[in-house]
Amino acid sequence: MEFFINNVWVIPALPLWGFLLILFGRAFNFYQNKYISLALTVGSTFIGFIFSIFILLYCINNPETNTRYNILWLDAGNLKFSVGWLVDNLAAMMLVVVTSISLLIQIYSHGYMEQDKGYHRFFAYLVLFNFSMLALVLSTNLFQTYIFWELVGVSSYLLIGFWFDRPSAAQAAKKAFIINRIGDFGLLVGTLALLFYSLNWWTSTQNVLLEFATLGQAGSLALANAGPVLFGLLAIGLLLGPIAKSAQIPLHTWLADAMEGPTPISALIHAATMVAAGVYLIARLYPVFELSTQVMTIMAWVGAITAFIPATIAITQTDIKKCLAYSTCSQLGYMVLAMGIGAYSAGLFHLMTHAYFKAMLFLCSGAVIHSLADQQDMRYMGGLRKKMPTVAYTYLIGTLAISGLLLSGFWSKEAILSSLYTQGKGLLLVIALITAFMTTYYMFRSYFMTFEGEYRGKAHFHKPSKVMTVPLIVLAIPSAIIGFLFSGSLKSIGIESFDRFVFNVHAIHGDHGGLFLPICSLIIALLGFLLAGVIYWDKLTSLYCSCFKNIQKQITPLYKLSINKWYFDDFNNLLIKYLILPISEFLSIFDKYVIDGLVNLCGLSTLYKGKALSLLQNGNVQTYLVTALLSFVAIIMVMILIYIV
Amino acid sequence: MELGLAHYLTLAAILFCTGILGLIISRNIVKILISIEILLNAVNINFAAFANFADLDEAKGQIFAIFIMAIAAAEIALGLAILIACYRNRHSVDIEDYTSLKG
Amino acid sequence: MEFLSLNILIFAPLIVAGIILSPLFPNDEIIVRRFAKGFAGLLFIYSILFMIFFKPHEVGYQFKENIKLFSDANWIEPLGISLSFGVDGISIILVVLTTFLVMLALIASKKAITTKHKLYYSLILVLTTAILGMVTSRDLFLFFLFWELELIPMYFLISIWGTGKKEYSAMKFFLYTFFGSLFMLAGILALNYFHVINTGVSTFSIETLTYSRHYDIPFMFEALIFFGFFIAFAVKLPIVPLHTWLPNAHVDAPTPVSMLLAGILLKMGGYGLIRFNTQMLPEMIKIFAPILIVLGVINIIYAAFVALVQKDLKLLVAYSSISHMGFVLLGLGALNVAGISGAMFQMIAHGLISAGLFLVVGVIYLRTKTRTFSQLGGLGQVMPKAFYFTMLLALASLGLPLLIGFAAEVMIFYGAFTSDSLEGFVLSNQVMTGLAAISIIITAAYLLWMLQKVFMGNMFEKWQKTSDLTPHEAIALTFLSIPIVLFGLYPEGITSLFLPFVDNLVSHFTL
Amino acid sequence: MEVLQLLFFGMFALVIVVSALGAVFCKNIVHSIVSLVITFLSISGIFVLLNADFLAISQIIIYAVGITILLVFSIMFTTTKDDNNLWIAFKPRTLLAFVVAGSLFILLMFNITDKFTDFNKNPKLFITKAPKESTVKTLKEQGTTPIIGKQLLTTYVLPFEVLSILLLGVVIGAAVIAKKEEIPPC
Repeated sequence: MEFFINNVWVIPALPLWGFLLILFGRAFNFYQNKYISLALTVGSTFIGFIFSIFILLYCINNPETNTRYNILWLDAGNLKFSVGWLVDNLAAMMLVVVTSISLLIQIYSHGYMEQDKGYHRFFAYLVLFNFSMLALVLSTNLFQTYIFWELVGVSSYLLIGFWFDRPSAAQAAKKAFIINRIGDFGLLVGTLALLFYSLNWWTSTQNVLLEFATLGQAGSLALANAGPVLFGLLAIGLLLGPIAKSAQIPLHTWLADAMEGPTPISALIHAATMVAAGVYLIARLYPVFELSTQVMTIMAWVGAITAFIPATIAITQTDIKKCLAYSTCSQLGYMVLAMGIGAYSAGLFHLMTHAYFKAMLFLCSGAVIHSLADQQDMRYMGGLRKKMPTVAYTYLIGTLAISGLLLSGFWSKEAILSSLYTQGKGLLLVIALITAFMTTYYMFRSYFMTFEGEYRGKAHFHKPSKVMTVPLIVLAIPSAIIGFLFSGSLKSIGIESFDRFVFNVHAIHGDHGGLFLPICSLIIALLGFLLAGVIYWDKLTSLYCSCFKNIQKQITPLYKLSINKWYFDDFNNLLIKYLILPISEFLSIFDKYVIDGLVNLCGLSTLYKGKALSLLQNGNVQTYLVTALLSFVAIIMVMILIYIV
Repeated sequence: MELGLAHYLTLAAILFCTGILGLIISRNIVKILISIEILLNAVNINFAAFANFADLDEAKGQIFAIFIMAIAAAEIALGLAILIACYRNRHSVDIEDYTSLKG
Repeated sequence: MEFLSLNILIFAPLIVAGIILSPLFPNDEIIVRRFAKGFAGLLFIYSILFMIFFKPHEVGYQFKENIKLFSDANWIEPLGISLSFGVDGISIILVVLTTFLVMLALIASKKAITTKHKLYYSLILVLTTAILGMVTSRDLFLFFLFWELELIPMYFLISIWGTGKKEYSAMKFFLYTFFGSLFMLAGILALNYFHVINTGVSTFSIETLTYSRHYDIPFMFEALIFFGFFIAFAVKLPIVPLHTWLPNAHVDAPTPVSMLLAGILLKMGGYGLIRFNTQMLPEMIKIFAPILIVLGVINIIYAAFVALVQKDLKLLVAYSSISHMGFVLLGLGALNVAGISGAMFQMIAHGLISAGLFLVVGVIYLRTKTRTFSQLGGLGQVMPKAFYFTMLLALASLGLPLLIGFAAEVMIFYGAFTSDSLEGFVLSNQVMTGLAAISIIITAAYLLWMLQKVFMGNMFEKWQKTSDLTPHEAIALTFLSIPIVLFGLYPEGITSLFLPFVDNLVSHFTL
Repeated sequence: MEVLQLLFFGMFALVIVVSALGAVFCKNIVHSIVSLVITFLSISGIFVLLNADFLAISQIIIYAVGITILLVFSIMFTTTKDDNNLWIAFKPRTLLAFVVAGSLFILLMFNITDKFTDFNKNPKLFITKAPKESTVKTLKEQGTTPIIGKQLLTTYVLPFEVLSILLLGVVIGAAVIAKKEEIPPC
């Protein structure tokens, strides 16, 4: 077991090697066979997965694990940045989540991308992402996190823009990267500020700058040096990173557009791993955020709003992937909300469960889309349960899980809700419950529209291959049981609750609010299910006609708000169109006509002076002669005058 | 009143200034050449005068005057050749027509 | 070690230029190009040897040379001018960068240059001599001489082989740099003058004027000297608002010349700022650091915004150059080890990246005969290799971690943020750095926009037959990519060369 | 004797000045050439007064005959009827020419009349020196020709020879320049 802990660097190193091998192999055309790329990718991830499992087991057995190793990477003056690896319970959990989901999605991708001419490129990007994500998880310090934070960003950029010949994909990739850069900007400035306000302490006592293990002390020093206001700004800067990466409002718009990428990517990066990295970073930076209650409150409200608004948008989406994307956004909001109110373990727990079931949901949608020849609109689906039962039932499991109907989502969501309840955050609790209701509604809506009723599309249907369905089944298992597994009910057989598990990383206990809340949330979820069923399930639609027909007209404004995504995109476009670009245009014109104009004016004025003087040059030799002689006489005269005086 | 160096020099000065005047105000190119000859002659008078009053033993001034005469002959020959060549192109001896030097 | 002679390194290109230009040399394009290329390769290997035998921990010049032409006396003995050369921490790396980029520019010249081959290759080699002489001279006067010498081949390279308003651009470049260098000449002469009146000895030696200056120059004059140098380097770097020659020169210069212009010549501004303004006049730089930082931030943000709306591919890259050179100023203004090392690193990084970007622009222009964004699009489908290389370069340019641009930006941001060089100024270092950091968003925006417009999206029918990179171009880009990735992963490889120098430099003005 | 010299000088000088002005200001080019010839001849008289008999003869041969003939030929080649009307130019430069000529004359007169010596700190600029006895004797018997001849073939032999090369060059050059251009073969 020690072996795996000590050689944890293998986990990110293998994908890196995989990436390089595919890159050079393809660049010099050493091989054509698709299976070599696949084997390099899957093999590296599989070994990583084995390592991760052993590391997780080790961590479960030794809850105090905190192994660190640092290599000095950049050294200039008092700047000493290191990279390395840190294994503790949190990292172990993330490692397992990332490697297991990656592994399954890579296998699935083989089926999904087999016909694509960019197969090798796809897998190269995929291992690159794997490398970055795993290194991000293993980061020992904030600086390293920043490095891999950007690298996962760029992998995401590459994969969203995988089909770069589609204008919409190119646009979406660019948008994702730029919005993430806004977060990176905040993270960078926040990091620098944190470092600056505690610089003497770092340089005098620590070998590794910005190490997570000692971030708490540095944070309190920074608070003392900077004062609460500046410290708050600093923490908001740091928070900006997770806000962008985890698609929190107002930087969430890129996530829905990111669905332009291949569906396995949506599952892996934009649902399960990378977007959750924001929450992971919040967890890592928890000692800093904790110091400022205002920032925690801001975090909680950002989370709550993000849980709510995307949920309302998801209600009206007809694109199955967009619907899932907004659902992801909303669930990430849940996690940030949990973090913001101090429910540390609940947030991370939800991260883990969500990763599994959301990845599975996306893969299911991918299977559907693939089978229907790239049809993504749910209005042209329906009745697919009979044609692909495996996909339908796994999708149902995912739906139940995310709705909090007894499967894994129930446990994690319940943990968040009960924290809200015990801390007496009434308004936030109400928002969370409404969101839970909406979550159930739109998830079942998508399920019913896709799998129940009659087939409404025209596309020719072909069955998904085994490569694609097997990962679904495998993923369904953790989606169903992982919540229960770590809920603390199995303490007797040696599996501690998740709460206990992450306690060693950051000592905050989860709250338990008794039986009232679980029942309440179950009822709400059932209500959502019923509403969805009434409207969209053919077996219940008889009720719909009598009760709800008139309602639709009355809520038109709300409907419009929802279908237009609360006008966030339009607002951004306006901002760019009427603020950023005019500034740029103005500066560009200023540059061209004022600055360069002045320069050219200097040149022109010289030219015109020359022109004026050249009037003397009339071509007549005698004029030149008389000028010369006149000057000669004048000089002599002056000399005489000087002699006289 | 004794006839001295100054008289000759004055004569040469008058001649020189006349030459300059002619050089600048003439329009006919031939006349410009004539003015140049006048200038050179003024110089020759000076040389001869100095030779006579200061250095009659070696008469260096006269030798230089001879050189100047030779060069003047060369100059006028070339100048007139050039004039003829130019005239062939422009059909004019008016200096106002030759303004290729205009900037 | 005996075989390593800077004289050979510096003057061999000049001699080879003479050989190529001589009427005896065959006037055949292929022979001329291969000969020049082969020579540039040898020169690069030779310069690498210098780097290998360079002892980074010794402060001061190494491989010293002092050419004595006719007797034992220096070159112009009465004025104390000598033909002396040497390399130290900051010049060795620029020497290698120069030979490297000259080699690549010659490789990239195959398709870009179609006329007057002999003259072209010899001019490039003369330019090499000028640049190498500039970075290695240990004499101010010699530095100035090479500084001016560099203008002549550059003028002809732009005005003969350029496109568009090439004469205008070449003249603008020439006059602008010349304008700046006049101020530098005044500064050089003033330094010499004060040395003469204080010690009675006339000297232009950089070492003497830097380390053995035990007298005080009156404040006004020292400030004027500082600004004399500063204006010269500000034009070269370039600093807004003295930058307008750069877009013109870049757009109209042929591709290999653009590579050299962006890759090396802009670095001479940064080199000068470190060598003269910082090393020679430490008192002044402490006083005027706020100007450096403010101008740096203006450079970064302003040029980035301007780049955002450019409609011409090459103009965009040119403005991105200006923006990136702002980081050099910001790092220098920080006046600490991290900042100055970062500035130095940024010069190397930008030299490699911008050379690559200009090469790619040239590659596209060669095939499509246009650089307007509205005419381009979707080229990634027909030129995948070019697309990947451009992507790598663009990502490196926007400071992606583990590529070379990132280490530079991190050092500069860190240095500027933790510095206190703006003490007593209206805005603190932290605010200025924060402002500069906005550029990481804008830079990403315009570079990715460029990628999207040129390579992604729908393709025009007319580009269907566009061919991908030729082996020459691919080799040049691969060569460029190697250090970009290598030193991105392992920045110590470069920083270790100049860190002792920078340590020493900083220790002088913190005392 | 002195009075006679003075008388001759006055006469020649008057003729020179008047005819030189005539050469410059005559409207008809042929008139000005005639006037010029008179100038040249008078100048040779001045040379005689200056003990320069060789020069006087040369003056007549080269100027009054050779150059005049050249000028007349060139007029024949070039001048048409219209050109006969080319007189002086009435341009700003005409005015300036008078200013220049006048001020130049004043300057020269300053110099000649020793007014300059005050600020020249060199009181005797033009030292007049009496010739040796032998020279006077030679002059009386043979004129200046032996002196000049000896000098030219000893001290000034190199310029003398160079001059001959120059004249050769001029002969060829003038011929080449003035000859009609051949129509180049197509």
